[in-house]
Amino acid sequence: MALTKEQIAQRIARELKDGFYVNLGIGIPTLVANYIPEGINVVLQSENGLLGMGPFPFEGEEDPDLINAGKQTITTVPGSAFFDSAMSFGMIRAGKVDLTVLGAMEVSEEGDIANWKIPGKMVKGMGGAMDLVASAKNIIVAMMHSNPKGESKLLPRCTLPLTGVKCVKKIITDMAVLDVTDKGFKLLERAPGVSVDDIKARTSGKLIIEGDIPEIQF
Amino acid sequence: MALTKEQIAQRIARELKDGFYVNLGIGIPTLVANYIPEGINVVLQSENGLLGMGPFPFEGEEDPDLINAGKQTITTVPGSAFFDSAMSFGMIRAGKVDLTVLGAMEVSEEGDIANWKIPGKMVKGMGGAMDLVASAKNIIVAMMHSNPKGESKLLPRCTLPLTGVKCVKKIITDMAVLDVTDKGFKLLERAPGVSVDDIKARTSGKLIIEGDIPEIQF
Amino acid sequence: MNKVVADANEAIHDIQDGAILMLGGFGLCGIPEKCIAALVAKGVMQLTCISNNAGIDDFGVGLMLRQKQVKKMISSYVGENAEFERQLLSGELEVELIPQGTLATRCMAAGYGMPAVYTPAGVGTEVAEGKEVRHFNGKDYLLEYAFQADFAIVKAWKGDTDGNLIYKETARNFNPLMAMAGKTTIAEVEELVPAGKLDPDAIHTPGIYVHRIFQGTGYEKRIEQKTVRKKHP
Amino acid sequence: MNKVVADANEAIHDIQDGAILMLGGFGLCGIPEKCIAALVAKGVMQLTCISNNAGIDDFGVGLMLRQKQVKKMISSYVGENAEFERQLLSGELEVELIPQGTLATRCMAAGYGMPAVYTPAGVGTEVAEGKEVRHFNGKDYLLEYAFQADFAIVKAWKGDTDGNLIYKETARNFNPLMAMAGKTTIAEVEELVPAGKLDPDAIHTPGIYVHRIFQGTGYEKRIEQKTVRKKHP
Repeated sequence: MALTKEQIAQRIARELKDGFYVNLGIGIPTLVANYIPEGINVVLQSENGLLGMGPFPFEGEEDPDLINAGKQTITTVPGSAFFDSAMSFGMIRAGKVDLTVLGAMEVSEEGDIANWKIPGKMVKGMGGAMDLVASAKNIIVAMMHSNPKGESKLLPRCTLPLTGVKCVKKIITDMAVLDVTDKGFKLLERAPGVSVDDIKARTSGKLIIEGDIPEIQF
Repeated sequence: MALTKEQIAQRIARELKDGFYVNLGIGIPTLVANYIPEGINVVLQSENGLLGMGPFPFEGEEDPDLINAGKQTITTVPGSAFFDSAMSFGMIRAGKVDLTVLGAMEVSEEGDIANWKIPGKMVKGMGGAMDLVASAKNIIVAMMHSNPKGESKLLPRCTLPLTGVKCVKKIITDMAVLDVTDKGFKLLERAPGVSVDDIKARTSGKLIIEGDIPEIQF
Repeated sequence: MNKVVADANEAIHDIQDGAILMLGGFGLCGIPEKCIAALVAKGVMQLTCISNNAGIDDFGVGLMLRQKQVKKMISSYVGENAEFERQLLSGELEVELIPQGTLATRCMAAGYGMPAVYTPAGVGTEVAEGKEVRHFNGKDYLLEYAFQADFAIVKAWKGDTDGNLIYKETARNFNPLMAMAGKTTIAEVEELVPAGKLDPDAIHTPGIYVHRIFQGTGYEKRIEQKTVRKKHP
Repeated sequence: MNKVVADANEAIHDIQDGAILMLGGFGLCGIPEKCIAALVAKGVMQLTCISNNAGIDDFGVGLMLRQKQVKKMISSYVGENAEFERQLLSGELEVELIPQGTLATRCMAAGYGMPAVYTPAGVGTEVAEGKEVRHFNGKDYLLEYAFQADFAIVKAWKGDTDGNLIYKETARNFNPLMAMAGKTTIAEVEELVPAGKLDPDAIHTPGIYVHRIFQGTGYEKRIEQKTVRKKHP
């Protein structure tokens, strides 16, 4: 059975290491914060100018001056720091953020990503996505394996306007965990009950399958 | 009679306008702070990271964390702000400092300045001088008209290694006040009792004399 | 030297049709509410607005859009605004979308007297079209120019009569960067105090960058997306 | 994630001969006294030191110079140091003098992930020799590269266990810039507090930039030029 969004987030959370500074994008990536493993301390960066993002505030305790990059009201944790947007993207560009998790419309087998624009539709803008993907040293994409029409989002080449080139390192979808390698998408794990053939059928970019592919354990 | 260093500083102080942000170099320029005219408010910038520099502290009240660019213990005035060296030179480069006063070994008739290096002697470094002269929109040089050997410091071309090119706007020496113009040093005022001929004799760069040259009044 | 003005109307009195403005804020957080209201009241037209977002239909920069005061928006993200979308699709409004970090850095560059900066954001995408690409240490970068703005309009938490500013939490965002970048910088603050009352070590924007300052009253500070969690009983 | 180390010796334990170091401070103000003492005790040699100044004969970076630990100084001003002068004239020591603003900006560039920056400082002088000159808006600028340093060693006033730093007065100077620029950044502080005790709005260096931190004791904070005025009776 394909993973739920929560399960995708839960699986991504296993990629976190103690002491990581992490930037989580809007959508599934945001959920990762709910599954940080015991004993692992990570600091969440929000590119609008915060290190040490905490959970949503309690009802009635929202602070209009305290939001995340998705414009949601949030809180801080002890040890947090505020800074301006130039320093925020400065630390991203300088590789100080250890892991960036974001969503995508398409990823190519070379690690290109498209997630900001659909020709013919109203374009809202790239926000900080282009800065993040151009700079982050470790990018995990969290997304559904197929789009709502059932077409693969893992492609030989992206068909949509790019957000960044050769930057995605790992993809975690509802069907599988894959590394982006020089030779294509390397299948690492599969969702419980999802077969390698299912994944093959839904992956239009080059898929590398070596040996036995274990199921993701929950 | 030639001006004293204090009188040079006093004359320079008349160039200050209300609301000016001013950077004063080491030596005579520092003395300018003692002669700020009544009713004129200026804010002193120290390039090591301070706006709102005040006078020296009272004996026993020195603070090792509070120095000026000459490494002297100082104080602050109300409304002061501290910042790092990048922002300090950032505001200088961006033209936010209204006036820079500094000393020089030589100034050319085109406004080039040399004040950091004498070949054959130990070179201590340019400090912030190159940044200041390359960026400031309004630079006044405070210096003696001649060097200790009696040679003019106002030259057709500088003989010493340059600090900056075509940047000096005005020169106030012990003998005269001069503007640096497209056509050379334009004599504006002379020290009390110093004749135009005296100044001519001590100025090796092109000197422009138009009409009557008034004495500096004290 | 008197930087203090009575109110937003006085602060923006010389902003004319066709001006290039920078407006601080991220979403509706840390936006100069009072100056936006004054610009709407004044009805100044044909503005170019450099602002990370375009507000919503009935708040923020959206209020100026509704009156068609804006000729061009330079932003990183302009969603959440139906009137904006209508004007854009009808060709009434011009939009330049640029990466958020590039936007921030181009403001900072202006304030720091750097004519241009290099950033990798947008390399290999349509953002790079027509831009100079340069290779440093194994990576490509785009040359991006410092912004030139007639007025920067920012919102701070506290300010003093010398123009020193302190921002609160994530309401800082673009405000200190734009404050450095305006030919004329206008700051509206929630609390204006006499010079000397703010801790000089805690100031985010030194007064040298600020030309006019006033204390706004009755800040709405609207929340764009209220998200909360339940208190455990 | 534990950034707290016991003392300067532990903080610098893996600095090896030939390392490139950045050392914060302006003159003797805001220098990492404790780490300098530990580097002297460790006797690590052949260092490249990026530091605005070179200390005096018996304090600051001068202590390392006295032991001939420094191969190369990269500074803007190196006066007030007789041993420095002797080593320089005898050819034992290499010195690269660069404008102070360029030094600061090249540190910031590293911390902000900008490979190079443009500055007008030094155009038309010997500093420009061999450098790329570029014309922007009627003015010439030099292309200057971001520094690469193995270790940045900084001194702050207060710090917390997450590495957040606050500097005092003009002891800030180069410290926050270098803190951003080191591959490994070591911070020594006068007061170390638990995470959460510092005001998040008042932090100058966010902890993400700091890898090791410790509280120094018995700071000397020597004054280089004591200048005072008389109290009016």
